[in-house]
Amino acid sequence: MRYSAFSVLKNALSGHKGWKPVWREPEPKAEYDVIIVGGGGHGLSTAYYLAKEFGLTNVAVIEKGYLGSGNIGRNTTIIRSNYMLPGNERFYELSMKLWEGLEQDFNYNAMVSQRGVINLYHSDGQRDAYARRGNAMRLEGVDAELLDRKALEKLCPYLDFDNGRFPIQGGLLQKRGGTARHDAVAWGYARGADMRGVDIIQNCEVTGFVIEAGVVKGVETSKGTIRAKKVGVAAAGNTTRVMDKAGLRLPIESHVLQAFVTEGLKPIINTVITFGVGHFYISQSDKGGLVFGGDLDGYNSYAQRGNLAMVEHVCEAGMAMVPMIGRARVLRSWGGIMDMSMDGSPIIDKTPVDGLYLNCGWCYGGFKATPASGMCFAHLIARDAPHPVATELRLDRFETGRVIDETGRGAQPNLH
Amino acid sequence: MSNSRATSGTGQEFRLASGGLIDRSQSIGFSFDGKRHNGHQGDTLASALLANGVRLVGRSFKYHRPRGILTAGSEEPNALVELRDGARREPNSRATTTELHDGLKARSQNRFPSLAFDVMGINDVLSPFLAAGFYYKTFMWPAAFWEKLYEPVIRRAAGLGSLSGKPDPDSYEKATLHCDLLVIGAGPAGLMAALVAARSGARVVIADEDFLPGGRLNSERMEVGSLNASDWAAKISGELALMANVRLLTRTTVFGVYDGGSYAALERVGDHLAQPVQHQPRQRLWRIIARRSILCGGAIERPIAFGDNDRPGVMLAGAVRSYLNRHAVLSGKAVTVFTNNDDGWRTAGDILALGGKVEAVIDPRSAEDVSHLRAMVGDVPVFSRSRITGASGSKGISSVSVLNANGREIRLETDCLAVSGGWNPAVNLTCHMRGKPVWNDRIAAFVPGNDIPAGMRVAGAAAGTLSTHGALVQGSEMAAAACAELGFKVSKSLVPDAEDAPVSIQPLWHVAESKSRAWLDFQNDVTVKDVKLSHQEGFKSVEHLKRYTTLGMATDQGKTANVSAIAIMAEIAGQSIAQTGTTIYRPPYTPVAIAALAGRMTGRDFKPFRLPPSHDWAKEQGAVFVEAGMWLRAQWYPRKREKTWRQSVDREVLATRRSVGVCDVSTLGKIDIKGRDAGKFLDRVYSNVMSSLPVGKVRYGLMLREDGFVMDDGTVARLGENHFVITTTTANAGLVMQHVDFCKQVHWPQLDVHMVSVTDNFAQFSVAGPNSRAVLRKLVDAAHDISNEAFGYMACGRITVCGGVPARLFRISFSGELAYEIAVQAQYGDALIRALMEAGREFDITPYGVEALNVMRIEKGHLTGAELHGRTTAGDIGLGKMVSAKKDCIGKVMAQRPGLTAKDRPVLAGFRTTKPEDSLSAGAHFVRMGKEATTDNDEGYMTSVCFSPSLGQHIGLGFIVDGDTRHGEKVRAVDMVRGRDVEVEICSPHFVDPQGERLRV
Amino acid sequence: MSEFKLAIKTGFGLDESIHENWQGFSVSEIAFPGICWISCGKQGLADFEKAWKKLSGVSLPGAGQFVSGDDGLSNVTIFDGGAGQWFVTGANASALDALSGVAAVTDQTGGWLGLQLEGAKTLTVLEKLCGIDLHPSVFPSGSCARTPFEGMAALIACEDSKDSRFLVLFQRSSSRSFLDHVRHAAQSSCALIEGSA
Amino acid sequence: MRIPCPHCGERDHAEFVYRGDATVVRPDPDAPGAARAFHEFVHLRTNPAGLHKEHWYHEGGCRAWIVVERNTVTHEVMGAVTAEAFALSGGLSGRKANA
Repeated sequence: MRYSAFSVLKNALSGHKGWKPVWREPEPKAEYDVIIVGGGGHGLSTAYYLAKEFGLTNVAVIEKGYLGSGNIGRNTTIIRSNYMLPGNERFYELSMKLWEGLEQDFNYNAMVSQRGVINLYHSDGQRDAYARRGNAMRLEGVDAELLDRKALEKLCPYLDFDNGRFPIQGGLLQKRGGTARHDAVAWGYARGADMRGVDIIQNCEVTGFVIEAGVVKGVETSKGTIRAKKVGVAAAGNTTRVMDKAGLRLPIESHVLQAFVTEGLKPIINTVITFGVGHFYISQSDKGGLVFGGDLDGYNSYAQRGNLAMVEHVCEAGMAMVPMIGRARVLRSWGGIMDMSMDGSPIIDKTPVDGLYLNCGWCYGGFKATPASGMCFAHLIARDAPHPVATELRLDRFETGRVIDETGRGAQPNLH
Repeated sequence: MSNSRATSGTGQEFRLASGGLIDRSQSIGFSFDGKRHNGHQGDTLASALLANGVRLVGRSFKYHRPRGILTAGSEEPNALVELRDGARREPNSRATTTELHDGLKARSQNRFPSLAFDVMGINDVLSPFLAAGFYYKTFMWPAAFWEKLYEPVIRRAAGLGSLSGKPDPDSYEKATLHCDLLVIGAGPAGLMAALVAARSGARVVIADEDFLPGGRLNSERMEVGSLNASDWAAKISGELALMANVRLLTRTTVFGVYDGGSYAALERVGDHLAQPVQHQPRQRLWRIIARRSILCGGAIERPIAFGDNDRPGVMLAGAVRSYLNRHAVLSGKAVTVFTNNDDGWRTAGDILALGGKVEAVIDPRSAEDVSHLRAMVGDVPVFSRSRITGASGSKGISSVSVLNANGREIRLETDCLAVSGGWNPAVNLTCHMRGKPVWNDRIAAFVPGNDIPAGMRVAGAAAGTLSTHGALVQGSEMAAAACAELGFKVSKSLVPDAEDAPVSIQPLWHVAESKSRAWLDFQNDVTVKDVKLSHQEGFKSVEHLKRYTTLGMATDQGKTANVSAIAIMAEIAGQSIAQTGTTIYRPPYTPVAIAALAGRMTGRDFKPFRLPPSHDWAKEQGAVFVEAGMWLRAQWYPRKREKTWRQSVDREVLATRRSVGVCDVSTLGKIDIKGRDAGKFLDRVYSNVMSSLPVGKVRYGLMLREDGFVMDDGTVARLGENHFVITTTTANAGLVMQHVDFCKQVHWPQLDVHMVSVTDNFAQFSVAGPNSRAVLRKLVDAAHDISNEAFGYMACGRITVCGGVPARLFRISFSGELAYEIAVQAQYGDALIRALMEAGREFDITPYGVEALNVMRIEKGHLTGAELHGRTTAGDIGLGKMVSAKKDCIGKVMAQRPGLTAKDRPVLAGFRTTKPEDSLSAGAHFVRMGKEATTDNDEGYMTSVCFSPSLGQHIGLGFIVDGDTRHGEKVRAVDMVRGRDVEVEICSPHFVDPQGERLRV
Repeated sequence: MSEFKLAIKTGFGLDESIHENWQGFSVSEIAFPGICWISCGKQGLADFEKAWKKLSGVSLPGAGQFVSGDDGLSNVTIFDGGAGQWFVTGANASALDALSGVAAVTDQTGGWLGLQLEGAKTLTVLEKLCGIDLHPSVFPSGSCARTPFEGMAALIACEDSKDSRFLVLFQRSSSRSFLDHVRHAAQSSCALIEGSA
Repeated sequence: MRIPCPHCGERDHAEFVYRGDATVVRPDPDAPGAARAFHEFVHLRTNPAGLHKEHWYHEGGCRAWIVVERNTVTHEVMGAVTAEAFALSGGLSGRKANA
């Protein structure tokens, strides 16, 4: 059913009896054209675009838990396309453009809020590095502004400009960046895919791949064997666990990233801000909670929870950046499992197994990539060729040395 | 008694004349929404408000429904207020845990213009349009309206209290405690556990969130042993407080469980005062490392959902008891009790015992099931097989509707309804490591499962043991078991007698016959209908339910709501509660201020300052300082009449190049390397050969990462056959130390190499310029010949200065001039800079800061982190030949990957302006003349720029495709974010003295 | 002979060592005539042990311990600093010349400094600075450990658990931040005795 | 999380720097196929959900690189040895932490 002001009105007056399930709960068919492993944001958006853009509707999304149970439901909801290296920037900008039209496209309000994203700089060197990045964005036609201290003070007067250990000199602003309501993104894509005939199969775990003579023929699941002409894996956080079953060793480590939300507060943080000398970023949600996070805990983990040292570290940086949040109380902390790749950038590529496609390595940037990841993965699966903006997101780039290393930390996943 | 009289009272007319754990001799004045009231020592804000007849205390999040006090603890969803004034304003503070202090100011929140009349109350009228998830289905047309109109309105309506917007004036601190046993909660189970463990000699920490230890013992009329329950609690906690091996922390909430027996607790040191005592923190974060723990956190009572069950005056039965017994406050003049379990009846019994009035007891169970309880309530009407379907009175209930056993609806006048739907063990902490609680039919609640954190045990109500005696016994047993595991001898403790009633409950989650909305999550306004709608639309998993309806996402995290909602979802879905499961419990148990988690490491104390040895001297000179990592370095030394930093820096550069300058370079990382295999080791960590370096010589070294990119650069000085000292960049000092330790310990443990950082040990100054030798000659003891012949370019050695002070001298140059670096132990650093300045006076010696240092190194084409940013190869910086073909080194193999040797990689070049008025900026990208500025035409980027006083123009370093072969070509340096587009000429990166002649004189 | 003389500054950049008294707690800067770091591989351990004993008159400490002596070298203390590593206070590198063939000795006199913390409140103060367990049952007299204080490298040693006397070694460049943290921890634990600072 | 440093005893993990998989060994640079071997050494990881042998550096303490065996799902630490001992023994002795 289509959502509209009218449908809301009509249902309000009829006791909400008219609302239909947002998605079906189908039993798996024996065979599909395409199976997507992973019913998170990327898997669902891939299915959505396969159906909508590439006309492939005989598609199943297989999810071991409830749909949207992965990182799509436990991130800090930031969207942005402020990358420096072309291999990333074009891809993330496609994502940004898709965000901008998403609600109209899938008729679901994902509350995309282009409140701006600012990266603070504290030294001349950092300013110049941001200038390089901002210029790279502008060369690509993406908006970027280098704010000096005065301009930044106007925008965010509450920052601790002077008293901090590392005075704030300015920031790199992407006005089109912002936030979106994370769960709604998963639900919107799921609903859109379901409406177009995609089977979303929840509570169904993939236990193996059916591979015959080097060609994928389907997957083994807790609900039996399901055959498919092509299989795409979008299981970031658990990529290794899934791809182990296909015998692939990957340039991926799983790491935990914690995030935090405070009690609801009246509006006070008007944008998304990232600290430049500690690990901290913050925004305020539609519900009033301050949503913030910092760095990875730093060790391999599949536990979806972190430790106290990082909680303290993040809050120290937060207080150093914006001390007025001190009396706001952290309501909840959680951890998500990040697919950390060896250069900090994602992978959307074929694998050595014919018909088996891989979408992984999203590090802590998977949420903002959701639309483009789905679009590009769908393109790759449908056309057997990479989408023009995703040509560098290759699996073999580590072996060839054509890495996309935004931070310059090298092959040390927990430092990206 | 009428509702209006109840709320207009000023003289604590709901306070009993005697009893309770309050000090009536101490009257405490406070205000709520500007109105003044009095309470007593021992009151919480909630108990004092109730004593004064204040029932309407807040508005809900979404519908702005009037709300009163529901609970007597930290699980409170309704009674949230803004406390204090100015920068100390604290939104969303629970009145139920706020200790009353003199002058306390509290304000209701989320209402406009006033609590009693809130225009946003319109949301309640509009609620049919605002059902669960409504916003996902609308506000999409026209597209532009979302951000311009809808979203701002939603944002303003949302949120609860407000922050002050000012930095917090209070201080915070952190501390660490180690113990054998951590007891979480000081109720009957906790006190007993702590006592048993303490007597065994174990080191015990016992923490309770309340200011008064005892837990429910302080809220119940019962005896423990021969004592009044609260007296027993006082006695035991008093005994514990005196034991040397016990740490009793009150006002301390253990809010998180972390790995390896680590717990986080928040102590509210000064929250019960108007402001913290001088030098005392407001709150203290405890990191508790416990070998074992016992969770004795009690249980949380849950409401029963029925029509308008959120009205002020509808309270939990246990809370009514707490206010009655502990604070001597009657929550109503005529209280009705609605309970599905035996425990709720105690409320009626206690009210009667203290002379209050009970209107009726309503119980859904059969007359037989409740027959054993009737004696407790004397002649109070009892309605068995009955339920409440609705409550009237928007700002305080005045009556309730009872559906009796015959199916008839009866109206009862009442100003307080005490509800008990049973007790949920506070399992939260058992789930912080992803443990899952299990359903227990006997008590109709979730209890801790088998996957609780390692080292933890659970006792008392938290474990589902709901009788007092049971809690005492279990506390004792768990402590004994934990202590025995740790090797402590536990002597038999006699557990005192106490109430030991079995649990009798008939689950009742919601009253289906209710006509109006039945509320589950009071704060976020989630009703039974919302749960149904969630299911209807396919949001069936508990996580979907939570996320779609926002159930349990408010400041109380659904402590009173979640289990009921899960049960209702189970009912609708036709599955068991066990199958339905719970959402994940996450830290913190109760919300914790960000400032408390940050502690002292904020503001100026965010990171320690590292100060180079000349810092005090530089300060005397009026230097401007800049942060360089942890270091604070002199940036330049302004002189009178210099108006801009450029004037100072230009002067420092020119003076150095003309005569002599001095700069503190102690911040460079320095690693001392000794051992028979030191040379061999350095060959492996540097790309070039070091083992061939003669003693007394220095060599530039390039260090690669194993992935083949440049990691760092620096100098290697050989001070002896088996003794080297290497330098690293300031920024990478720690990383390189880590790296060389890794290489030694992991890759080549068999090598005889010993490494230690000596960065802090040395004060090291660069003395640069044509007169540098002349200056040094005045300081270096005569025994040491530092002439060009004896101590040539790249020489190093141990010398003595100023009459025998040991020093090291290195003839190395970052500036491109004849230069030395001289190092003495740091305690001499201050004296050495003064001596250098004194000795150099005749040569007009000039101290220079990092800006001038940067200018000179750009003029010379030397590199820093701006160029060595982790993505450059040796080839990119023109040093491909420095990767020795003769030997292996870290990174050598991977440096040969095609991506690292590709022709299209931008390589280092110099850049100069073509017009004198132009200036350059780092971060600009290079585009061929006449080409459009697009990614496809992007040829590279500028990394470092400066105005070169030596050349009289702006120059820069950067990377550009084929930069080594395009000298003389002009390109655009496009800096769109600064609005610049400058023509530059590609040139050699060595602007000054490219042949290096000045170095060798 | 140079006309210039180089005077020494303390670890806090002053001419004299600091000493501060609090209620139940005192802080005194210890000016060591020398501090060295010693490293020795497993193979050379026996030789080093012999040479050390001969030179200093004291034996090598076990893991997590320190030993002091006054026989061979005057007022010397050797602290365990890790596998095959030791810190020595009371001697500079030239005083340890005799070890040159058997171990790597690096003078760190300029790099490290010491504070002695003493008094009944010392453990309360240290709870706020140090993350390891310093309870006398776990960290008795003669114990030492390398562990960071508020992110700064440090070595803590219990000189006398009865008197609650501890020695902390830490690095010179961040000494003022280190002292700030000690003072703050003292401030919230016990009052400053006027005029002592 | 508590890491049992073989020399210093159990310490909070914040005293340590994490590096990663300790089972990958630097290949022989002169052996045939070194390029591929180094790629695997530097980039490819088993990344197990379960027991993991990993390098930690006791930066805040004795500055030893150690090999910790830890469960990446539960974070339970099974034991630790120095990197040197690990290299010599070719594995962990199975010493239990938190005993």
